[in-house]
Amino acid sequence: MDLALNLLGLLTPVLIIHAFAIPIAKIVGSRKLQYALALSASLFGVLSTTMVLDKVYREGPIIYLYGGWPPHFGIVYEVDSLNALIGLLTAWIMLAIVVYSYWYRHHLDDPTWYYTLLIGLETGIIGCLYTGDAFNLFVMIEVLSISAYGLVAYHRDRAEAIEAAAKYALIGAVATTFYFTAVVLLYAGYGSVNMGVLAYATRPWLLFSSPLARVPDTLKYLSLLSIALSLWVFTYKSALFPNHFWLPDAHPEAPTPVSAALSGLVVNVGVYATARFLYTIFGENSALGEYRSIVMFALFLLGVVSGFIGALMMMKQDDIKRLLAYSTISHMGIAYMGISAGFLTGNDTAVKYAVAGGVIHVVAHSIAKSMLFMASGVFIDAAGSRNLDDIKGVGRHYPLASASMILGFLSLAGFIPLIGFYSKRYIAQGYLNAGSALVPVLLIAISALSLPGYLKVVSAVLFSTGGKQTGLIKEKWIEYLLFGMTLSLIALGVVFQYTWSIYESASNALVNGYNVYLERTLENIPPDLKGFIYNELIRAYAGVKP
Amino acid sequence: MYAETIVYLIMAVVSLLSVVAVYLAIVERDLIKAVIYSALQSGFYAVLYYLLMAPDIVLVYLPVAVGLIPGVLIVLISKTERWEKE
Amino acid sequence: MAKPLNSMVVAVLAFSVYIVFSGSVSTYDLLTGVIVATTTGVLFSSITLQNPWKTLSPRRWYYTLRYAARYFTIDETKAHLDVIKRILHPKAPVNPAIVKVPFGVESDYAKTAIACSITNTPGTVVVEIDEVEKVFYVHWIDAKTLDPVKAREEISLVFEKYSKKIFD
Amino acid sequence: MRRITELAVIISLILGVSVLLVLAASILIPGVEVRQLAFFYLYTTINPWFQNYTVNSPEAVTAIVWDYRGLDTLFETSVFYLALIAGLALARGLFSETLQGSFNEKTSGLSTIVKTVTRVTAPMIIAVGASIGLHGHLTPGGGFQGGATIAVIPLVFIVVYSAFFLIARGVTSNKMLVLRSIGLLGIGFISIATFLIGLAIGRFAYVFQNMPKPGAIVGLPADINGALISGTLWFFNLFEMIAVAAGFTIAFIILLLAGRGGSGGR
Amino acid sequence: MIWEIVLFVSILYLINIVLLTIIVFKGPTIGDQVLAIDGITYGSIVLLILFSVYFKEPILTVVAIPLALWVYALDIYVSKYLERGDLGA
Amino acid sequence: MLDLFILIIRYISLALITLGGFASVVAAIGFYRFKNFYLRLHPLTINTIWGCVFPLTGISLLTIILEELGAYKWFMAGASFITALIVLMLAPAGSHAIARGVHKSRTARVKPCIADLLDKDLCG
Amino acid sequence: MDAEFINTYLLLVTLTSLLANAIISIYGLFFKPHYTKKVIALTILSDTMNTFAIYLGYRTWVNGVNPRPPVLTSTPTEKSISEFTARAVDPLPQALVLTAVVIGLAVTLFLVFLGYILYTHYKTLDMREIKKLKG
Repeated sequence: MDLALNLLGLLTPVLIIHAFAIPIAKIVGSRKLQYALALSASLFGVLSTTMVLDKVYREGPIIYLYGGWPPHFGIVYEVDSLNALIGLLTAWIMLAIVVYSYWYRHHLDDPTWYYTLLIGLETGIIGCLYTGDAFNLFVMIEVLSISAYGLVAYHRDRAEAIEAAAKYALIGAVATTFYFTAVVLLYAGYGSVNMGVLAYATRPWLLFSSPLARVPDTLKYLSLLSIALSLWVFTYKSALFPNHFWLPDAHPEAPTPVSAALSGLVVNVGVYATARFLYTIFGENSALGEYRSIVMFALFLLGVVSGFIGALMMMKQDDIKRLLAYSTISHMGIAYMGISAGFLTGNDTAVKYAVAGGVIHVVAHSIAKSMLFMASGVFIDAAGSRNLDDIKGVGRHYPLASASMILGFLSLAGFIPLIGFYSKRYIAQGYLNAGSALVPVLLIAISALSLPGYLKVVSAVLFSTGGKQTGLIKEKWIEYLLFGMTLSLIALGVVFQYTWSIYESASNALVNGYNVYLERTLENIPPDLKGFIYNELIRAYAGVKP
Repeated sequence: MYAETIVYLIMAVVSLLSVVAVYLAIVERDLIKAVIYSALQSGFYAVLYYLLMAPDIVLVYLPVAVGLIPGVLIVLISKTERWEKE
Repeated sequence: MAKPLNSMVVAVLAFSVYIVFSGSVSTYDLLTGVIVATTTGVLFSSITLQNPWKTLSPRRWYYTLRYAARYFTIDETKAHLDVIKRILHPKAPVNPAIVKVPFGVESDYAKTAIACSITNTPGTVVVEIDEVEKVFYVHWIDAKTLDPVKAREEISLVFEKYSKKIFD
Repeated sequence: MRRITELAVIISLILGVSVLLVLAASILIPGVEVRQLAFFYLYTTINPWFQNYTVNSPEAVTAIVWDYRGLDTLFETSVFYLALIAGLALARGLFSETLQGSFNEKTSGLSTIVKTVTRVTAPMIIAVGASIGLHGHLTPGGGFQGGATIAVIPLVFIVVYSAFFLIARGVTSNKMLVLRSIGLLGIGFISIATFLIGLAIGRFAYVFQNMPKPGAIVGLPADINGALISGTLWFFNLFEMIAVAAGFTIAFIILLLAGRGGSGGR
Repeated sequence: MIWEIVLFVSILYLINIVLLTIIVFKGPTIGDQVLAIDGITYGSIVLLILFSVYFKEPILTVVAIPLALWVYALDIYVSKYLERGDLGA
Repeated sequence: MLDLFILIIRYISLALITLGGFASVVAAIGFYRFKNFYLRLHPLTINTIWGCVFPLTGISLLTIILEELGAYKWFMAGASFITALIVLMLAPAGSHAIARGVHKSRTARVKPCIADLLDKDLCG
Repeated sequence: MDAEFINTYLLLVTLTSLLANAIISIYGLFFKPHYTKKVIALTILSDTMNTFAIYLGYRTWVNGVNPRPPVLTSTPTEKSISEFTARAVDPLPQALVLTAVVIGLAVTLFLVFLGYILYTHYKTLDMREIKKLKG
């Protein structure tokens, strides 16, 4: 019996069973029980993801067959070092958010629904990350989305919250519908919805052992159509320009812990899924052909644009949460700049460094941004308002929270020795390696442009007076949580040289890892069932109508 | 041979009729009527699913698209407003 | 006593529908059918029926069958042919009015049976029922008369006779 | 008139475009054969000569929904559940299920005729729905379909009588929520049941496992005394039926009672 | 002979459906539209069952009952909306 | 004897089905001949009884004698019969409900009209 | 005009109608101002996509024999199974669509709740008038 493997399989079902049980706890009438259920769910998540990460580093990608069905015939969870890393990050931050939600309980009039949706959100994120099945990804995106919509609209008395949720939900539902179409098109073209088998199917030269195996035109356009449709929902979820319009409305209007989860974790799903689709499934020399570089380059440009837009819009915000939300847009742009380096074909080192930078940026941004939202929640509570003018000087009563906030901003801006520095450094290094000096300049420009925004917050919170300062909340223990997260930022930066291998292997899993991924998939298919796959692919590439 | 042509013909006719229903549902400004048109479209899709040999989907789709969604939409309209402004 | 009997009657109804719908009498069907029927019977004992004793009378069942035989052959055919004639007639002659049709039955079931019989014959549709005055308002495609008593003779006397015997 | 012209343009466009497309019939036109994956599902859904990989259910769609791709369906159900929870969260404090003023069964709702017809047909419809649900592993249908057919009864009762008619008979949103949670917990535990059995007897078993597989020999029986139940499929269908029927009822009760009393928020 | 009659009658039902759809399109009131939708549904119930006879697939018959049920529900929704403007009362 | 019985059932059921087909077309024509909501209720009844209930009963009879359908033919007969029964009960309730709703909300006028004893204003 | 051509043509009419439905509903989603209308358009769009998926799983008739639903109605023998696999349509899109229909229902249900709350705040559901947020 392999504990980590079983935990991987049990993870999402057990989480959702917790979510099912929470309303029963309401009817039994115990608030403590609800909280205990939420906490136990998130602790289970932490335990499982940690064990899974450990196993992945020792043994390479692991695969869990739901129901014992081999990949392609059933649903599998396939975890390599990339999604293990982001999954671990998600579980830990979610634990912090659940703890923080306990502190936030004065604002939650009926916590049953809140905790149910929060656990649903965690299930959705982890499911999106771990799944090895394109259609299961659709289902998990919907689990994530519906929880997110519900949580954004949670403060029902605020008209803005409802409006933001309505806009978010309407367009989000359209986007996921298109993703469904994309999966159906993939199935029509390749006869499979399993990511590993798709990764195999889109590379005809693996199958026919000839690099020049011709891809039928219909299949190529079909792949392009399906990647275009699916990228819409991924960029929508991670708020890449021009799909960013909902984020500055939705994230600030959510309850603060949820803002932290949305800004810190949900956006990662889009980045991860984009990477999975553009590297593992449609990698270099795949059926997407020359269009892959074009798509990647377009993503790069959009990343640059949203980096600038976020940074610029940040400067003129008065609302602290809104400012942080724009910062999220900017940083997602940077992450996309790293991830989309795949258009530098033929220069693997450059791509590897840039993608590693993107991955590190996801990690750094998640921790820092969720911590910043939580800290802003502390200040907002003390001042009773989200406006920066009202928050003036509040930070002096919360030294640890203020220190955390400053360090978080420094990490976001990319100061050494915090982890945020290394992410930008590796993105820059990757592009420098490919001979492009422009990208480092752009990165520095984005960071520089975002500095005024950060300074605005820091000066308002710490270095000015005259805020409202109404109800100072006595429960200061929450500051330790914030400071703990900050320490992790510092620690990750300080020990960076020793942890580089983690990020490197995550980056490798994307750039060169498709063969490991699909080999692990194929070796789990019993020999007597392999014929089903080969026959299908031979037919697909012969252009014969099934 | 002619039997399959008749079946395909019914499929084609039903889907063309669904285009009419969809068009009317979108342009109609009386929202109650729009809901009724969308229910009609759902009925046509159900027939289409049936002819495409998907009885399971018909059984799922009919309650959802003819029963529940028009119901909740009519509740929504009765609680909000009936006319879409120009 | 009434309530368990109610449940029994409803359960028998549900069970027979279940078996007929499943179209087989295997052990599995019988077993699940009994469970479903029992649950349904308990749930609907006080909703579906008020007086279960009526269902046990063979006389009522005999009249039901006789009524059904008559209704589907004679009444329906007459009414259908009449309306079809009007539809296919070049001028489409109609003479419509909403007339009052009084009725003399008491129970809900009897009223409903009459109303459904009226509605199910083309040419007459019950638009409204006034339970205080005991009148149906019927939209009649060929209003031969506006007088309630005569209208009753024309439209519903047969139905009323039978439904009184069956349900009252 | 404008509408008619627009419609005519659209329909003629479709007819014309189809003529063009017929010359370039591509991947998107159904062919004579199915894909290999579909062939696998059809071949193994019930196959006594392929015991390593079979579901023992003649209904391929239900087999895919609850066994081959059971995880999808668990989370699909959770999406529905979470949407209801989000709806309850939005409507919290906005609705109350206590009667305000007098509620008269005679004057509320539609006419007696409709009421009586609904009363009579209700048990029949429930029997039909239960038959659809409980034969889900044999004939088209299944938990969701059966539950949705059963759910028409509370919905029609709400509309024909009144929402308070149900509440007066004890069908409140809280009770339905409990029922729904019970159904969902049933689904959740059935999904890990084989795993737990394996844990108890010290054998490896997968989550969502139904029939024994090579390397994981734990499984539920395919039939009891000759009556095919297809292992977990029957239980999934049963619990899903309960959960869906309760879920639809909750949705309608909250939506109809929203804005009708309650503390008004916060 | 049975199969020819079944196919021929199904064409008649298709004509019924097409004609009634045009009635739904023409209206003019909601009532007319709902009536026509009722007619379409009853027509398609028979059409579907006829086809399940023609295809020799008895299990396809099961779809007819939900069709009848839910169109009744639609009738009731609309009539209650017209009568009271509020479905819950 | 049995053969004769089967033959009779066969012709009865086919007659019912054919009757249904023609009745449904006539009903659809009726919708065109009658322009008023209340008049249209009557073709709908034709569509329901002769156009739906009768052919369903016919199909139910037909499937009993049809050996090609295999083991599930009883299922089909039962399902069609139950469908006919449910349509027979629900359809009049539905058309009554919609007629009453339209009349109460005064959406449509009774036209042509000799008299409207329920609401004089709606006449004509 | 041979029968093959007519059959393909009729199948393509179906496909193109679905395409048209998708286009019309996307138009309604983005250009119609009313919230309820947007929700209606969304349901139509997702239904259309579902139908498209089912359509892809269909298989055409062979020698005048119709395809059958993916449900085995006879006792499983080797002969009946091979006949079944030769005639039954693709069950996978149906299973996927079953999932997608329920998900679409869930989203619509939530959107309706949201619309009601939105109306209590703004007293209108015209999205042109609902713009407190800058976006």
